[in-house]
Amino acid sequence: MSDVRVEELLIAAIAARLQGLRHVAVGASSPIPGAAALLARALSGGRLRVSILGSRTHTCFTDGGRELFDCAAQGRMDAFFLGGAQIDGHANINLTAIGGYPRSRVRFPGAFGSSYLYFLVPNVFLFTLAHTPRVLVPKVDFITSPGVSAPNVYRPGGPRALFTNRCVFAFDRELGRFALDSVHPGESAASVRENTGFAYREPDTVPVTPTPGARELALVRGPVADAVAEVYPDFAARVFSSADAA
Amino acid sequence: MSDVRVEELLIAAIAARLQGLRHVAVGASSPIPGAAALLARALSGGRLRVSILGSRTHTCFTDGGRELFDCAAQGRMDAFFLGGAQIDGHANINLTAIGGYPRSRVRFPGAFGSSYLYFLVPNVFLFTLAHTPRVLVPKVDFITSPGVSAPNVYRPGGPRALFTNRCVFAFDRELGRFALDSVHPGESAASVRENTGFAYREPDTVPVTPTPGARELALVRGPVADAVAEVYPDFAARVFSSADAA
Amino acid sequence: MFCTLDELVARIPDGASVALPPDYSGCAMAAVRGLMARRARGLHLIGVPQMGFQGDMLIGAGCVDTVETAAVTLGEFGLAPRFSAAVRGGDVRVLDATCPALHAALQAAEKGIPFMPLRGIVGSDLLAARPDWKVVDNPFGADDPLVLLPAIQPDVALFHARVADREGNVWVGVRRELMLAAHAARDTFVTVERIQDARLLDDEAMAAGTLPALYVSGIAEVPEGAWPVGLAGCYEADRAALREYAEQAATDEGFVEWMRHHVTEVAAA
Amino acid sequence: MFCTLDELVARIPDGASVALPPDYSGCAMAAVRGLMARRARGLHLIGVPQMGFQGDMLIGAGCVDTVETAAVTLGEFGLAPRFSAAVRGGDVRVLDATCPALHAALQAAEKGIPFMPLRGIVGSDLLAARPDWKVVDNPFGADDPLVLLPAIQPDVALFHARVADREGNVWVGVRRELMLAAHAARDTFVTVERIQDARLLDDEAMAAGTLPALYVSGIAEVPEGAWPVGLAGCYEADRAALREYAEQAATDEGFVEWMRHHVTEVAAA
Repeated sequence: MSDVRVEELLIAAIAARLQGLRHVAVGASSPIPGAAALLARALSGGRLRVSILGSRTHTCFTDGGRELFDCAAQGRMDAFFLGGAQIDGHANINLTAIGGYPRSRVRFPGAFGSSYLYFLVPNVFLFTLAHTPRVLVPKVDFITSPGVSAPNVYRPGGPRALFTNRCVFAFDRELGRFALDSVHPGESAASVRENTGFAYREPDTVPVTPTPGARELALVRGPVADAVAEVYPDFAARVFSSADAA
Repeated sequence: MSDVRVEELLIAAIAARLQGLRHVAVGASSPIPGAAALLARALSGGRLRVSILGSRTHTCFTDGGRELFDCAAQGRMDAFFLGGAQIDGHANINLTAIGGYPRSRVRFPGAFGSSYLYFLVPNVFLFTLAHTPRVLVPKVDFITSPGVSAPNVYRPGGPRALFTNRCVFAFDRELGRFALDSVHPGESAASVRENTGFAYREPDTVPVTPTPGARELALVRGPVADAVAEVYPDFAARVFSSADAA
Repeated sequence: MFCTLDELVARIPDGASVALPPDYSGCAMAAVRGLMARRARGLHLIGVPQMGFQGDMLIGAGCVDTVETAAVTLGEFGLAPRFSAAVRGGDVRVLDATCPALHAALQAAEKGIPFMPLRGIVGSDLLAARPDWKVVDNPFGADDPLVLLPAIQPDVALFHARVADREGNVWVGVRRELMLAAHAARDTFVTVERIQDARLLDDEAMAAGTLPALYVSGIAEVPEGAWPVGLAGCYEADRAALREYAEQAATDEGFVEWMRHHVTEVAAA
Repeated sequence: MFCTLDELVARIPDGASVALPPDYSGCAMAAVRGLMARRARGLHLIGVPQMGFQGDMLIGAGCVDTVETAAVTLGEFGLAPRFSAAVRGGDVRVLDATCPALHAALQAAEKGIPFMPLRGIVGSDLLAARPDWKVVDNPFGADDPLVLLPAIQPDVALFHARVADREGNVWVGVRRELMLAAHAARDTFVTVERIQDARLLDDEAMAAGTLPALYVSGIAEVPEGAWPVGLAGCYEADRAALREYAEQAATDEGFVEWMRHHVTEVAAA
């Protein structure tokens, strides 16, 4: 594992969840999900369609800003990624503010499309590289986008999993809560418990997140890195140029 | 008048009603209103914007078939023209069917955009070259588009006038009925009455529709005819090429 | 994605709802003749927002159960004779609409919303004949009646365009009602004049008028696929052929003759 | 139609609602600095659907009363510091929305309808903070809650584009949120890199991405008018200038200094 960065581990872990899908969209400021989508595309032999917002090469939209959302509503988008300044145990996410609303102590940019896509896209993957009790909280200060809905609410979509720098949580939509799915090398059930503010189910034996295979790694460090560099130049420079030295 | 065709008379009479407007739209199969709009544009020194549907030169729309209608709803279209297989004294028009519905003895193409534009466009001019009691009827068989609406109905638009091959009727929106405005040379109040199936107000003295002036005629037979020929070639060939001989 | 004209036609099942554009937009006339030749049945045609020759032809050939449109017209060639005859005979169900209502209902499907409100229409007899349309009081107003149109999601959008690329992107230019129909429909089948190697989305001018392959289920290369109604910017309408149709289709026998000559014999050849 | 940058800025009155696009679309940054230099007041900014540097700058300069948006963000340069400070101080009213809600509400204005229904949102705290949004039971369903968004008709849409022609048509390419904003707004003011003689609508490829002059109230030729956020296909973002802004705007004093250097002194020069 010493020569595999956690970013590469996550890229491979997320890509594994994208296999078999037809169309994955990624926001402009999500380099790891973006790289994962491009890896999944390479692994699918090009069958997976990837839309990276803000990229000129990796987006096909021609009907303005609304098309992404209309496309999701039409059922033509299988997966999307969302982050959160806070994420709680019911998969509620807060992208709005902490410490009061509307006059807030800490203000974040805002909902973007989350309050819509979270409902419409069948497989929403939550993602954060700040796995701390301050981010993974018992209850978000502001529900920008709810993790679960009442049965009468039209909701073909919702959360599937939460990827962090420490572990992968799977989300059980029936129960409305997370279960620890795997811990990354170097982490443990205990270290995850210690750094997580919300309650979740924990199996008796917690698997370790699989290390990417040679084929995945070669793709990630080769063609995927090249493609990522176009969209996320800073990220590519930071992660891939120093991967050998890590 | 012997050298002025009724088409030219109508073109000038309609054009006079378009002065001072900003944007006039005309359907693809309305050569006389189309020519009138182009004449009004010439008379306005190019300030009047004319959209002729189906023309490549005289239309600016770039957002598909819906744009014309959205544009009208936005209040960016001041005038439009509608015909009718039947028109009644309340300015109801029938573009749908005669003799039963839905199984009809005579079926016409259908409403097109009339059931919408009649409500939204401030100045709708009705037009027919078949001024007979069979077309101008007491009551249309099918109200494709109503001439007047209840006060609570959102209706910034509606009929202003009806131009026929015999006369011009003005429409009084308050009273919900037509008044004879002028008769064309060769017609009379009596000949109009005889050929009209609906009731209308008739002034004591009925003016004659003004013959186009020299400037109007020169424009109609020159640059307007050229422009009309692009959009309505058959009409231009029939009317303008033989105008001198008429 | 890429297939022959016959394969494309075969993928439009009997009973499907099929969105079709007007004559001036982009009509897959060869594919329409393919549907007639295979004796398609029970189609529900949807005008985007009205239809011309292709609608009349399909109705005449007995392919159509329902026609939902703002008009069926042969334009300067007169009333649509097979449509008129079918209405007279009660052989086709007509869902009369008005142009912006069809655009709006397709936009509702495009946006995945159950309905779209629209101004106008109130007081038209169209409304009485459309129990699927509702009139409600505007929830943001008071005593303000407003029509709500249920979304129209066609099973199929079928049209003809100038060019597609090898990825399956299709250039429609300013004819964005074609893009709307494709966004709204479950499957979109397109015939094109030609398929080019250059990627449409790489050319920023062309990209602005390109329907992405994401929405396209099948493409067949069919040169002159819009004959006889023509394709703007490519070739004019064949006015003699259109006049011939209008004249022959005026009678039942004439239409049978026209179809034998232009559809059945061509398909058998 | 055609005017100088100063004239264009002068036509945007204090108190106007102004639709502004995101950094990646087409931002009339020079015009925004013009609004700041003239000390515009009481603006109601509308994100199409979110806004970047221009939103933060206008808020910092005290031009903004209300910001209605899906986000205010400096993207990779971090949180929008003047926006955050104004929220902290209660100096700006925020109408938080989500991207598709803004698109839909602008589409409602484009269509002249009072509202647009939209899926999603139900259960979000956004809803509690937006009494102007309604939740109704879908009239075409049963026990199916649905959000209705009132139309947003901006007084002004303001953006930057590559090219206009002498008639006032403006090419926006695939950036059709600019076209939507222009359709929805009462007045649209555009700065462009250049004005060309060739008529955009005469080129069928360019026509597909052209906003017709019908919707445009004023155009000023302003080369590099999108500096420093850049204009896709023309010039990149000036990352050093953006970083300088993000750093300086982190404090009240720093922002004042930035504004003195980049706005006030430039306007006085």
